[in-house]
Amino acid sequence: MTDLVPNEQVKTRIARRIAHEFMSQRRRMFINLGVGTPTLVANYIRDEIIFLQAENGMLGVGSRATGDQVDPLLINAGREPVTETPGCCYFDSATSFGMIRGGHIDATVIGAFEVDETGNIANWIIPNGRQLGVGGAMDLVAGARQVVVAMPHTSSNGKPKLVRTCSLPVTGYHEADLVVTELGVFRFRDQRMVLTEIAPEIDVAGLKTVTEADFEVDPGLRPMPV
Amino acid sequence: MTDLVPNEQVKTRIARRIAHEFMSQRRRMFINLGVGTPTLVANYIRDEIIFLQAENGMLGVGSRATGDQVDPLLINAGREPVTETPGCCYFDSATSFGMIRGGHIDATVIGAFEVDETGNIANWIIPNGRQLGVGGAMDLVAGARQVVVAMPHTSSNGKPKLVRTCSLPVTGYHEADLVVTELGVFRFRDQRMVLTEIAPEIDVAGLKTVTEADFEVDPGLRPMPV
Amino acid sequence: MILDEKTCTVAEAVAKIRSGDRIMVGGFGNSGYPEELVDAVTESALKDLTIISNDLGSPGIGLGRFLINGQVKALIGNYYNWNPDVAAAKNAGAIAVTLVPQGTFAEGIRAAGVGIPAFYAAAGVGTDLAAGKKTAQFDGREYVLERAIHADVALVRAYKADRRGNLVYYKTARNFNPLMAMAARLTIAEVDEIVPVGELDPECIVTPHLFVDNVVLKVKP
Amino acid sequence: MILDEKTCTVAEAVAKIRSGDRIMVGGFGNSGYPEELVDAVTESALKDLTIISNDLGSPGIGLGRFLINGQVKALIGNYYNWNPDVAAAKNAGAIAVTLVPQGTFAEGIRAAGVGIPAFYAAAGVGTDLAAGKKTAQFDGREYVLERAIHADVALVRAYKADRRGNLVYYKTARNFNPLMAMAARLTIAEVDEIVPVGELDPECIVTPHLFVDNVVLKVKP
Repeated sequence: MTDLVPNEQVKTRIARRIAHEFMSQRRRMFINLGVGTPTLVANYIRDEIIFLQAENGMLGVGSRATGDQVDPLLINAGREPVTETPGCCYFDSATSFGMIRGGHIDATVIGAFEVDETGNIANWIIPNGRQLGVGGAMDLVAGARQVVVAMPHTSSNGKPKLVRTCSLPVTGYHEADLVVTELGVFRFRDQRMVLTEIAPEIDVAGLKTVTEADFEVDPGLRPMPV
Repeated sequence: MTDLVPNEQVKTRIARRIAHEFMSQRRRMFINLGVGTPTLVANYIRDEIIFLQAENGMLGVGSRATGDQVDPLLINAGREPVTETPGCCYFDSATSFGMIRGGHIDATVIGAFEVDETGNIANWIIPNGRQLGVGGAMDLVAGARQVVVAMPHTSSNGKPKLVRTCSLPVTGYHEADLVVTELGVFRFRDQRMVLTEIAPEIDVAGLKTVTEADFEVDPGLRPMPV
Repeated sequence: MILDEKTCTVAEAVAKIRSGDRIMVGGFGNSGYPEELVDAVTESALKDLTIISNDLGSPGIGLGRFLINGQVKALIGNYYNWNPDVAAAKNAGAIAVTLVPQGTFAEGIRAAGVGIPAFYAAAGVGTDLAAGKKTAQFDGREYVLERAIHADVALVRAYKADRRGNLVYYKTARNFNPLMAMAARLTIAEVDEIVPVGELDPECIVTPHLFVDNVVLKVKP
Repeated sequence: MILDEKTCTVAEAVAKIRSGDRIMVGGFGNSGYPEELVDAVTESALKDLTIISNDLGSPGIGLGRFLINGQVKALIGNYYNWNPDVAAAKNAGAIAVTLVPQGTFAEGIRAAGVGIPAFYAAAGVGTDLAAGKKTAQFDGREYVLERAIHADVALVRAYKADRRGNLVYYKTARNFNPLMAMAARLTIAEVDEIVPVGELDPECIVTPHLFVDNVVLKVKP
């Protein structure tokens, strides 16, 4: 990661910005949150018409369970214990992915290893690594109406994660709609990446030095709320 | 129909024989009964491990409802009011046909216009008639493990219903396993029709005069219980 | 906080339907269909409708009124023997009728709801109803390629809804209703009772609220 | 009258499994899987198993024990990141692993249960996981042809069963269990409680008894 934003602020800034994205739409939304930073988005949603779906079979996922609330048979897709909300319901995994595949989920928030300038996403595998799993990533990027990528702007060793062309195996082609990093907000329009908000710690020229992907700058470029 | 068996006995004889067929297997069975004579089979089943499925979404269909029992929202696939049995359950039509298509229904009992000597069944349409419907017939003959045809031996104007080749549009090819008429019981073995039981009112030569289909006679031919 | 209100009147709900729409209607025979929504459509000026339903009720009864009113352009379903008006209208060239085996019909509606564009089924292989459809062999058996059945509007009948739109059904009035609720752009549920959020058992909700756009309360007996 | 008895001991149930079988196991992570049935399999001499499950628990925990015991020939599932033993065993050539996107995995299991041999889905189009699979266009979008996922045995975890085998589940321990119950030749359900027939609400039964062959009562805490 870059040194511009303190480590402990990167995730919360990204999560807060994404929560704002949803709340500002002022409409009923059904959202699936991936493991990691995406899960943090739930902490910043203050809206009773935004409903969280967990692909392991629950609509109306509440906050993370703690202490006496913990029920080992009530978990989210990241295996974390969660709570119920009023009006929640349970269903099997085929119905759950039916919601996703059938276009009933308004947005998914996912992490990524790489996003390239045409909106391709690589987030499921690093070949020959110790990990071997796709989970619901391919179903989610193909099925959710809006695909939001939450990721630090650069990898832990400083390499850009917004790249020209994904070098890792792709999860879905041209599926990214919005990428939020600690340094900016990028929207995909007709498979072109457009910077619409920029963090106070950096300017466009500086952002280009930590971004491999070519991106356009929106004429209405605004400061990113931090 | 032939004059050999009194009209009012034809249906009950067929239904009773089919009920016996199931009960004699002495095992748990799940059975779907079509409209008309097939429905009567239920009246003769005395076995607590034979369960009736209605394709409109019920397992454990009870007897026909009468008087105060009638609930217009509790019907079988023939639109008749029915009752519940203990342990019954409800489900949607996709799950219901999932049971049928997935091979979980042991037998279906259906009526037919024609069955031919290779086991083809025609029971869904008489072209250019006043009727236009297939219902679950094609799903049932393709999906049920055993397809039992319950029909009078000849049509109301005396024409054989067991024919060389179906003249009407076919519901399913080589799907008939058992045909029970008031005059006999026929089983299909390797797409050949074999008479295994014969009614007391007739002999094999007589039966051939009212049967267009070629059939073999089982060496162990037995009298049909009436 | 924005209020979430899905309940509306029958008139408000039906006002969202357009002439020419593909409308799914739940029910089996004259049982388990959304009676007041159907009443309202039959009393409206809507026309050129494609009605997607198991059957079309009886002559002049239930869904049969759509046909008598001349509101039907096409039917997609599986069993019209209970309403001979359908064969008559088709034979006269007044309407188009597409018959689909009942199980394939149910699965096709579910497929639309869950984003499956097409699937293979054994029902009808080699018959008139498979004419023109692609086939393929799997494990030595032949199957027909069947398409998802989508709609603009689904009119469904449920038993209870909570104010958010979660639905439960009643006995065999469940039938196609939960499937159709998933398969249309706009889903309107007619219910016998509306209860507060949280009152329905989360384990027993059949249609989660994300599939439901509007809920109307049945008021006629 | 013939008595209908589906309840049996864990040992009796597991005795029906053969080495070389394809076994589906419900659950998600280390939650909602049939613990005592899995324990019994890990304590058995069964080997060359193909395990069909969402994941494989954690190293040496839950389903992870199958692998440590050397009972696994192949895995079909979607997420093994929680158990790095899987990647290690695969990279060493000790086991075969087939990854399927989770939604396609769930739908493929359901498809097996409902007699659909194959269906089209958009997940994974153009990716490594679609390599070698047929594709087709529907309404201008490309889809992958996916096959049903069958098994010899399904080991499922439910909350309550009635003596006939109707099942209900508990919260997110439902997951793949109801799907797997439909998809195997032999379905064995492990439950927390067995109740008399008629005690479960007919509207709330998730798995009808015709899908269930045996029921075992979970006795360990």
